[in-house]
Amino acid sequence: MEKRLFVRGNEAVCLGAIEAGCRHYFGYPITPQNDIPEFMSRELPRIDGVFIQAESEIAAINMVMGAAATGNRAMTSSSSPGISLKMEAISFMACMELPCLIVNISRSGPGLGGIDASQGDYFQAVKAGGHGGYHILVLAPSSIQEMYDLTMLAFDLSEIYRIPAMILGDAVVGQMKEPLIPHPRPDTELPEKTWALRGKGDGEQRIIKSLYLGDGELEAQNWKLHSKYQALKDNETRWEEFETATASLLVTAFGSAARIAKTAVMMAREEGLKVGLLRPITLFPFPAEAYAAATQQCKKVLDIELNTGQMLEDVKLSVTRDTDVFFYGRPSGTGSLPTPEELLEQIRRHCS
Amino acid sequence: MEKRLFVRGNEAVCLGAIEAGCRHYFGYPITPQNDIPEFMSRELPRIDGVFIQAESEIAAINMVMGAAATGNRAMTSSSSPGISLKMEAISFMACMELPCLIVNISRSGPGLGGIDASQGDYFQAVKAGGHGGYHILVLAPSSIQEMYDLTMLAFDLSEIYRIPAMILGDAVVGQMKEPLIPHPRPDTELPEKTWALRGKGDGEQRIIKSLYLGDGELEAQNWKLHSKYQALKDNETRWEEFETATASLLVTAFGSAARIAKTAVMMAREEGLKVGLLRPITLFPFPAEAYAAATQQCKKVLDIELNTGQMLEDVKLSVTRDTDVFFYGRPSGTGSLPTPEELLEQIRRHCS
Amino acid sequence: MQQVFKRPLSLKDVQTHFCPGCHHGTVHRMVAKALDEYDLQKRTIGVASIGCSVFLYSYFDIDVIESPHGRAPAVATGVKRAKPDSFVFTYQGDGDLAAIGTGEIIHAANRGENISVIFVNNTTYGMTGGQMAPTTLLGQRTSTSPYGRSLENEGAPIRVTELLTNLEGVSFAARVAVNNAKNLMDAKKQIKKAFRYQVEKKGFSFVEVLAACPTNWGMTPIKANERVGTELSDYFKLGVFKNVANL
Amino acid sequence: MQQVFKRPLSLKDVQTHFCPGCHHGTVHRMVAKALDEYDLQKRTIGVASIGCSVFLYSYFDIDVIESPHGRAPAVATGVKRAKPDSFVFTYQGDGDLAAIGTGEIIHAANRGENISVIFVNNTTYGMTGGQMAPTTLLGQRTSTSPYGRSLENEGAPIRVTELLTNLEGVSFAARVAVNNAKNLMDAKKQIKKAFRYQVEKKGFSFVEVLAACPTNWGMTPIKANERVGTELSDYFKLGVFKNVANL
Amino acid sequence: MARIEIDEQRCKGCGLCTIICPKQLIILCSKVNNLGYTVAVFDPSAINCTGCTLCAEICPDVAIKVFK
Amino acid sequence: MARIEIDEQRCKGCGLCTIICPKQLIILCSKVNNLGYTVAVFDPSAINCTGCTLCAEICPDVAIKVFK
Amino acid sequence: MRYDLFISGFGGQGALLAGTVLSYAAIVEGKNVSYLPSYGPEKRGGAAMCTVVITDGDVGSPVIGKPSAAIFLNQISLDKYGSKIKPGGICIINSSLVDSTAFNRPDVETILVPMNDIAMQLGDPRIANMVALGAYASKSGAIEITSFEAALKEALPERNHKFIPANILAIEAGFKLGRGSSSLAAPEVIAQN
Amino acid sequence: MRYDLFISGFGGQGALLAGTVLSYAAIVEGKNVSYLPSYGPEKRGGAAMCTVVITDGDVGSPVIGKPSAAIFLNQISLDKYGSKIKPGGICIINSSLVDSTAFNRPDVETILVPMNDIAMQLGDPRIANMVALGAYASKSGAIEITSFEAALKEALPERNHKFIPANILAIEAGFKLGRGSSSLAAPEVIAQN
Ligand SMILES: Cc1ncc(C[n+]2csc(CCOP(=O)(O)OP(=O)(O)O)c2C)c(N)n1
Ligand SMILES: Cc1ncc(C[n+]2csc(CCOP(=O)(O)OP(=O)(O)O)c2C)c(N)n1
Ligand code: SF4
Ligand code: SF4
Ligand code: SF4
Ligand code: SF4
Ligand code: SF4
Ligand code: SF4
Ligand SMILES: [Mg+2]
Ligand SMILES: [Mg+2]
Repeated sequence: MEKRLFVRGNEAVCLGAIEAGCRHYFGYPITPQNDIPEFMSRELPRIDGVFIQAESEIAAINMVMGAAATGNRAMTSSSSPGISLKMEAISFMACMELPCLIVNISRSGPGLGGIDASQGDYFQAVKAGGHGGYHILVLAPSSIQEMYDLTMLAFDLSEIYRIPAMILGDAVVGQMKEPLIPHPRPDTELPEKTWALRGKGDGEQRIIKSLYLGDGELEAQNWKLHSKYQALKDNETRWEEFETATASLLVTAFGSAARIAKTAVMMAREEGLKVGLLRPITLFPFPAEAYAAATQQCKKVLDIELNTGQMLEDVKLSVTRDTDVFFYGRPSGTGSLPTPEELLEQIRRHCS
Repeated sequence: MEKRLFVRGNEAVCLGAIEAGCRHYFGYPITPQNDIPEFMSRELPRIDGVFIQAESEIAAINMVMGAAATGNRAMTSSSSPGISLKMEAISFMACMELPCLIVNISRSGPGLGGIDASQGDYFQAVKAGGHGGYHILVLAPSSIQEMYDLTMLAFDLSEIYRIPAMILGDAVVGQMKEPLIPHPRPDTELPEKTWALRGKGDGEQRIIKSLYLGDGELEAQNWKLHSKYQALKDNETRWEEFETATASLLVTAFGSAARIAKTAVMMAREEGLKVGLLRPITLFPFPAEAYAAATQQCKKVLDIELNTGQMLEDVKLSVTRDTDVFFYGRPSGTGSLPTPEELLEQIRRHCS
Repeated sequence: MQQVFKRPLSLKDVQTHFCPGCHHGTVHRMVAKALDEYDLQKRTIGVASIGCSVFLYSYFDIDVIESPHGRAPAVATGVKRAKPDSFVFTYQGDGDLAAIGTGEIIHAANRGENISVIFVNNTTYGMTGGQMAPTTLLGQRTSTSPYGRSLENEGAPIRVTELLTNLEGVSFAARVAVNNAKNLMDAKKQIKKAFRYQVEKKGFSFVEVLAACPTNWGMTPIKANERVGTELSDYFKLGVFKNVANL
Repeated sequence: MQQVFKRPLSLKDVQTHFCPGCHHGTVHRMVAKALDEYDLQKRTIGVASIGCSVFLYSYFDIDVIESPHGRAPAVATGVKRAKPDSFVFTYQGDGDLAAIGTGEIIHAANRGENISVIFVNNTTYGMTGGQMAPTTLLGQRTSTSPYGRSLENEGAPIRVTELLTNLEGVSFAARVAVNNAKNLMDAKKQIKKAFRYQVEKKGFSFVEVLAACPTNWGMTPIKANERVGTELSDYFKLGVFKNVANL
Repeated sequence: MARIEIDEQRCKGCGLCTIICPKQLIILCSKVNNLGYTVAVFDPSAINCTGCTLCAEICPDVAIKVFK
Repeated sequence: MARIEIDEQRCKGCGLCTIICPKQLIILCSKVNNLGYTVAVFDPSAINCTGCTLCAEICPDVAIKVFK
Repeated sequence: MRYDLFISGFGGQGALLAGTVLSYAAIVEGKNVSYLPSYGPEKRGGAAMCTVVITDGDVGSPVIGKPSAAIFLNQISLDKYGSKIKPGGICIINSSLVDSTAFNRPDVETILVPMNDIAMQLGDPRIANMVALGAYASKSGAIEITSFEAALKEALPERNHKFIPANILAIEAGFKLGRGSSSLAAPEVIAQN
Repeated sequence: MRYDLFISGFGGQGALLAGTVLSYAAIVEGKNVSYLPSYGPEKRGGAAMCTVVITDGDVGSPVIGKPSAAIFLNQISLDKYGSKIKPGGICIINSSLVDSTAFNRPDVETILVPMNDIAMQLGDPRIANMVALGAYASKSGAIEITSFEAALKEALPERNHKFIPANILAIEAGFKLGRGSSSLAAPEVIAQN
C-alpha cells in the first residue's frame, strides 16, 4: 500500500500546489484557511520559493497578478470576505487571461457571518462576482485527496486556457483530515508562455493589460473570452455519479454537502429507495450535459446546498424540460451543517 | 406644460436623491459617473448636506455604512471596477439590513475594459457579487425620467425592506440628456427606524452587526433575509410591456439596451411583424411572473443584452417550460453599441 | 469602608471571551472608564473592528456598529459626519489598522475627522491565530513568520503613531502601555485626553496601546506582560507624540 | 554637426495622447532616458497604473503590465519577487498612489521592495476630469471641491515623500519638478539615482515629480508650468528627503 | 485599612494582580473555577492593603473590587 | 553654432520651449498642424543658439532635436 | 415627426454644445428629445460626438445606426462616419477644415459649409458649430430658427449670455446657407444629390 | 465495518488530539478515516470538538448527526450533545469533572471514566484524553490497542515522543476500564444500559 499522509484539506492544497510547481504564494490571514499561509510560510522558503504575507487581500491578489505575469505559477488563498475584496483584480486577470490559483475556503456569510462551512459563495465564484461578466475555472473538491488532485489540475487547466482558477472549498474540506496519497504532478503538455513578461531583451515588447479602447477591440476580447468558456464547457466538465443509472430521484450536491448527501443516498439505497447522486466537480464549467443525460429518465432532482439556493439555478438550466427540481438548503453558520439522517428524511419525502 | 429640465442621467440621479431626502454622499471618481460626485459636491454643501470624496471606493461604501447606521439616507456611486471593490461591504450591509443607495453607472469590462456602455455587471448586481449569497434591490432605469423616479423609489424600498438598493445604469443612461419632469417625493409610509444608532441615551443599546456565532443564529438570519427576498418578489417586481399581447416573438432587454430594442420593435411592427417588448425594471426582484404570463401564448423569446448572456439565465428560469429563448449580445466597449437596425435584423431572423 | 474601584458603568457586567492576561480586557475597562468620566455613554457610537475585540458590543453598554476588517475609520467617518453630536470612537487591532486598514486610518487622520481611535498593538493577528502583523518585531516568530520576521523579507515593524503625527489633521497621538503601575496611570490619562479632544472638536485623536497577547506569543500572562515593558517598549517608544494643545 | 539631444531608445517614436503642456510627457522621456543610461530597457518590466499615464505600454518600448487603480506597488512586488533579475518600476499619479493606493505604497515601501516608484503629483485626478486629490492644495478648486479644498472638511494636502521617509525600507526618496532648467536637470539626476539604487539592490526608491495638468487646472500650459514653481513648490518642498547612501 | 474582593468566577488566573501588588497580598491558589482557571486569592489576613487599586487597575477581567 | 529642429506634427503648441530658451529663439506661430495645434517654430535666422538643449528637455512631446 | 442628427468633431470644436443647443430648441418647441454624447479617451483634442433625436412621441433609441442627418466638423469624423448616413439623408460638412473630395455618397444631400470661415467673418472662431446648426435647421426643418434664442439661454451659463447675439448670427448665417440663399461665402456651398 | 466517534471538551483538554491519534491508529490498520474538528470563537478555553469516522470502504459523510459513540470531557459538552448519541450507542463521560446525574439516556451504554483522576494517578494530567481513547477502543472494538503506539508516533511531533510511554499507559488504563477490569478507580466505573 502506498504511503498515506494524514493531513487537513488546507495542507493538501499546499502539497498539491508545491507539487504542481507553484513557488509563489501571497496571502492574508483569515479563518478557516490560515493553515495555508502558515504551511506556505514554513515550506516555501525551504525550496527557494516566495511567501509574502501581504498587507491585505487586495494587495495579495495583485501580487499574484504581478508574479503570474512573469509566467510563474502563483497563488493566493482566502475566505469569503477576503475573496470579495479580490473581485476587481480577478476581473482584471480574467480579461488579461492570466493563469493563477485562488483558493476560497469559504465561510458562512453574508458579512462577517461566521467561520463555519457554508456554500454561500457559489454565485460569486461561478457567476462573476467582479464586474464585466467574465468567468473563472471553479473546482469544488469534496475530499482531501481531491483538494490535492484538483489543485494540480487547476494549475494545469489555468495555464492551458489562460484563465484564473479557483478551488472552492469550505471549513469542512479545509479543516477535515483524511488520508492522502501524494503522487507526482501529471505529465500534462502545457502551452508555451509566449505572453509572459520577462524584459523584452532582443524580442518584441510584451504587454499585459485589460484596457481596450479601439473600436470593437473590447468586444472582440469579450467574444474571445466567451469562446474560451465554451471550450471549457465542451472539454473540461468533470463530475461524479453514484447510483444514477437506476435512480428515480437524483440527488445533487457539491463539495462537502455532497459528502453528507452521499451517505444519505447510501442509507436510502439500503432502504430500497431508488436514489442516485450527481456531484459536479467543476462548477464552472458546469457539467450541464451530465444533468441533461441523467434526467432523460429520472424526472425528479433534489438539489442540496449549504445556502438558500444557488447552484439550483444551474441545475434547473441543465435538466431536461420536464424535470422537476426540488431544493433543500441549510445556509451558513454554527450548528447548521445538515446530517445524513436529515438528508435521508428529505430523500424519503421526495421518493414517496 | 410642466417645467422640463434637460439633464444627464447622472444628474437626474442626484436630483432624485436630494428630493428623496438624501443628504449624505460618499464617493470616489470614476468615469462615466463623475457627474454624480461633481453635482453632489456642488449642491450638498448648499443644503447642509455632507459630501466626502473618500480615499477609495471601499472607504466610500464604508462611510455609507456608518452614515446609514445612524438612520440617515446615504448613498455612493461608482462604476464597474469601483463597484467590485465594494463587494465585501455590500455583503456586510445586506446582512446588517442597512438601507442605502449604490449607483453603478457601469462601464465595459472585464478589468479596466473601457468607458462605454455595457451590461456586463448584471450578474454581479443580481446574483450577489459579494460572498454569502445575499441579494440587494436592483433597479434598471432606461430613461432620464426613470433615473430620477427610480432613485427615489430605491430609497423608499430600501428603507421599507431594510436592504441596500442599487441603480444599475450605464454610460448611455448616465450621460444621455433628456427632458426631466421633477416632482416631489411620493408620500410613502415608511417604517420607523427602531434600529438606527443614535447613542443609547436612556434607551436600550443598539447594535448593527453581521457576526452571528450562536448555534443556528446565522442560519436564522439567512432565512430571514431569504423571506425578505421572497417578499420583494411577491410585492415589488416592476416591468414595462410594449405590444406584448399580440406578440409571437417577445423581445426582452433592460436599461439602455431596452431603449434601442424598443425602436427595433416599433420598426418591426411597422413591417407587420408580431413582436412585443418586455422590459424588466426591477432586476432583483426579477419579474419572473411577467415572463411566465407572457409566454403562456408567445413561445419565442429573444433576449438582447450588452454582454454575452447574463439576464438570459433569469429569463430562461422564468418562461414557461416549452418556450424557446434566443440570445443576441453585444458585449462591451467602444463602437459596440447595437443599433435599432441591427436589432431589427435579429427580430426578422427570429420571426421567419 | 467605601468601594474605591468599581466596574465602569459603560462596561457590561459580563464575562469576556479574552484569554487570561489579555490586555484587551484592561483597555476595554479604561475606555469605558473614560466614557463614564466625560458622561459620554449615552451619546457614544462605538465602532468595532475585526479582531479579538470584535465583540465590543457584548462588553460595552453603548450603541455599536461592527465594521469590515480595517474599515472602522471610514465607518466612523460616516457615523460622525451624519451625527456630529455623537461621540465616536474606533477600537482596532494592529492587523486591522496597520495592515488592511492603512488607507482608511491615514485618510481619516489626514481629514482630521473628529473621532478617537484606540489602537491595540499586540504585534500579531490575535483572533486568527497569531500571524505576523505589520508591527511584529524583527526576529519574532509567528505562525506566518516561522523563522522570525526579517528586515530583508518583511521589512521593519511599522510605528503607526509616529507615522500619523506627520498628518496635520491629527490633534493628539500617544503611545501607552498597560503593563505596570506607572503605565497604567499614564494610559488612563492619555485615553481621557484623546476623548476630551474629540469633545472639544479638536479633530482626530489617537492612542496606541502596547498590549500582550499571551496566547499567540506562547507565553504565560506574566511573561507576556513583561515583554510589553521590554521588547515592545524598546522598539515602540511610549509617550505623547503630538498634542495640538501644546503647540 | 552632431545631434546632441535625441529621443531615448526606450521611448517609442509615437504621438502621445497627453494634453499640450502636460508634464507626463516630460517625465516619460526622463524615465526612458534613465533606462537607456543604465542599459535597462531589455530587462525592465514597467508597471502602469490607472490615470493619464495608463498607456505606458504605448509609449515605452519595454514589457509592461497594467495594474488596477492604486495597486501598482503590489503588482510590482509580485513581478520583482518572481523575477528578481528584472528591473521594475511603477509610474503612478497622485490619485492612484496617494488615495486608493495608500496601503500598497506604504507597505511596499516598508517591506523595502527593491523597486522604483515614479510618482507624478499634479494635485488632481487628471484622467477622470480634475477631481480633488489627496495632494490638492488648500483653496484649490476642482470639480469635486468647487468651493476650494478646505482644511476643515478635507484636511491638508498629503506630503507623500515626507511620509514615506519614516519607513525603514525606503532607500531613496526625493521630490523634483520639471518646470525650469534647474529643476529639469535635478529631476533627471534624481530619477537616475533612484534607478541606480534598485540596480544596486538597496531597496525601495521613490521620486515624486511635481507636475502640471493645464487642462484640469484650467490654465494655459505656461501658466500651469509656472504654478508648479510657485504654489506647488511652496507646499511640496523640492529636495532629497532620504538617501541611505548618505547615512 | 483597606481590602479587595476577587470575583472568583471572573478571575482567569492570569496572575497579573499578584505581581503588581506592592504588598504582595495576592497569590494564585490551586482552586479551579467554573471556567477551569486557577484563581487568585487575596490574603484574608492581610492588614497592610493600602487600597492603592493597582491590582484592580491591571486586572484584565475586572474581577477585583477595592474597598477603603 | 547650434540649431534645433521642431517636429511640427508632434508639437502641441504648449509654448514651454518658448519661455525656457535663454536666447528666446522659439516662438509660437499661427500655423496649425494636423492635430489642430498652433506650433512652435525656431527662428530660422538664429545664429546664437547655444545647443543648450533646454528647449528639448522641457518639451513634453519630444518634438525637438538639438544639433551642435 | 422624428428627426435625428449626428454631430462629430475634435474636442473643443463645440460638437457637444451644438447638440445641446439643438436639444434645448426642441424642448422649447415642446418636443421630446434625447441627446447622447460620446468621447475619446483624450482630455484635449480627442474625438467628441453626439446624437440628438427629436420626436413628438416616444424617443425610443437614443442610439442611431444610420442617422438621417450628420454634421462633420473635422476630417477624421467625415472619413470615419460619413458612410453611416442613411440614404436620402443630409450631410453637412465643415468645408473650412475638411476635404470632401473623396467623400462619395451621391445618395445623400451633401452641404459644404465653410463654418470656420464664416465664424471668423462674424468675428468669433468658436461659433463655427452654430453655423452648422443653422444649416441643419434649414435643411431638415426639424427646428424653427426662432427657437434657438431661448435654447441658447438655457444651454449657456449666465455668464456667457453676452455671446448669444453672436451665436444667433452664426445660426442665421448657417440657416441661410442651408437655404442656398446666403451671400456669405456662397460660392463654396454646393448641394450634391 | 463503520465506526464513528464524537469527542468534545474545553480547548486544552485534548479532544482534538485524541481524535487525531484515533485517526492515525485507523490509518495504521489500513482503514479509511475522516477527522473533522470544530471550535468555538475563543482562542483559549472555548469549546473544541471533533468527529472521527472509521471505515473499510468509502467514508461518506464526515458529519455525523447521531454518533454511535461519544466522549465528553466536560460538563457543557455532555449537557449540549449528550442527547445526540444514537440509541444503542456508547457514551464515555469524564466523571472527574462531569456530573452525569441529570444525564438520562437509558438507551445508550454509558461509561463513567474518572479521566483526570486516572491521569493524575499516572502522573500527568494532560493524558486524560488518552484514558478516554482507551476506554473507547475497548468498548467499541473499532481499533486494536496495539495500533496506538504507531499512531502516537505519527500524531505527536518528534520532540514529544518522550511522552509516548505515558500516553500508552493512559490508553491501557482506559482500555481496561472499558472492559470493566481495571483496578484503578474501579468503583466509579458504572455501566448503565
Ligand atoms: C477582509 C477580512 N480579512 C481577514 C479577516 C480575518 N481576520 C479576522 S481578525 C483579523 C486580524 C486580527 O488582528 P488584529 O487586528 O491585530 O486584532 P487582535 O485580534 O490582535 O486584537 C483578521 C485578519 C477578516 N475577518 N476579514
Ligand atoms: C478602482 C478604480 N477606481 C477609479 C477609477 C477611475 N480612475 C481612473 S484614473 C483615476 C485617477 C487619476 O488620477 P491620478 O492618479 O492623479 O493620475 P493623473 O491622471 O492625474 O495622472 C481614477 C480615479 C478606476 N479606473 N478604477
Ligand atoms: S488571542 Fe491574544 S489578543 Fe486575542 S484574546 Fe487571546 S490573548 Fe487576547
Ligand atoms: S488631463 Fe492633465 S494629466 Fe491628463 S494628459 Fe491632460 S494635462 Fe496631462
Ligand atoms: S489594593 Fe493595592 S495593596 Fe491592596 S491588594 Fe490591591 S494592589 Fe495590593
Ligand atoms: S489579574 Fe484578575 S484575572 Fe488575573 S489573576 Fe488577578 S484577579 Fe484573576
Ligand atoms: S538649444 Fe538652447 S539656445 Fe538653442 S533653441 Fe534650444 S533652448 Fe534656445
Ligand atoms: S515645448 Fe514642444 S510641444 Fe511645446 S511648443 Fe515647444 S516644441 Fe511644441
Ligand atoms: Mg493584534
Ligand atoms: Mg494626478
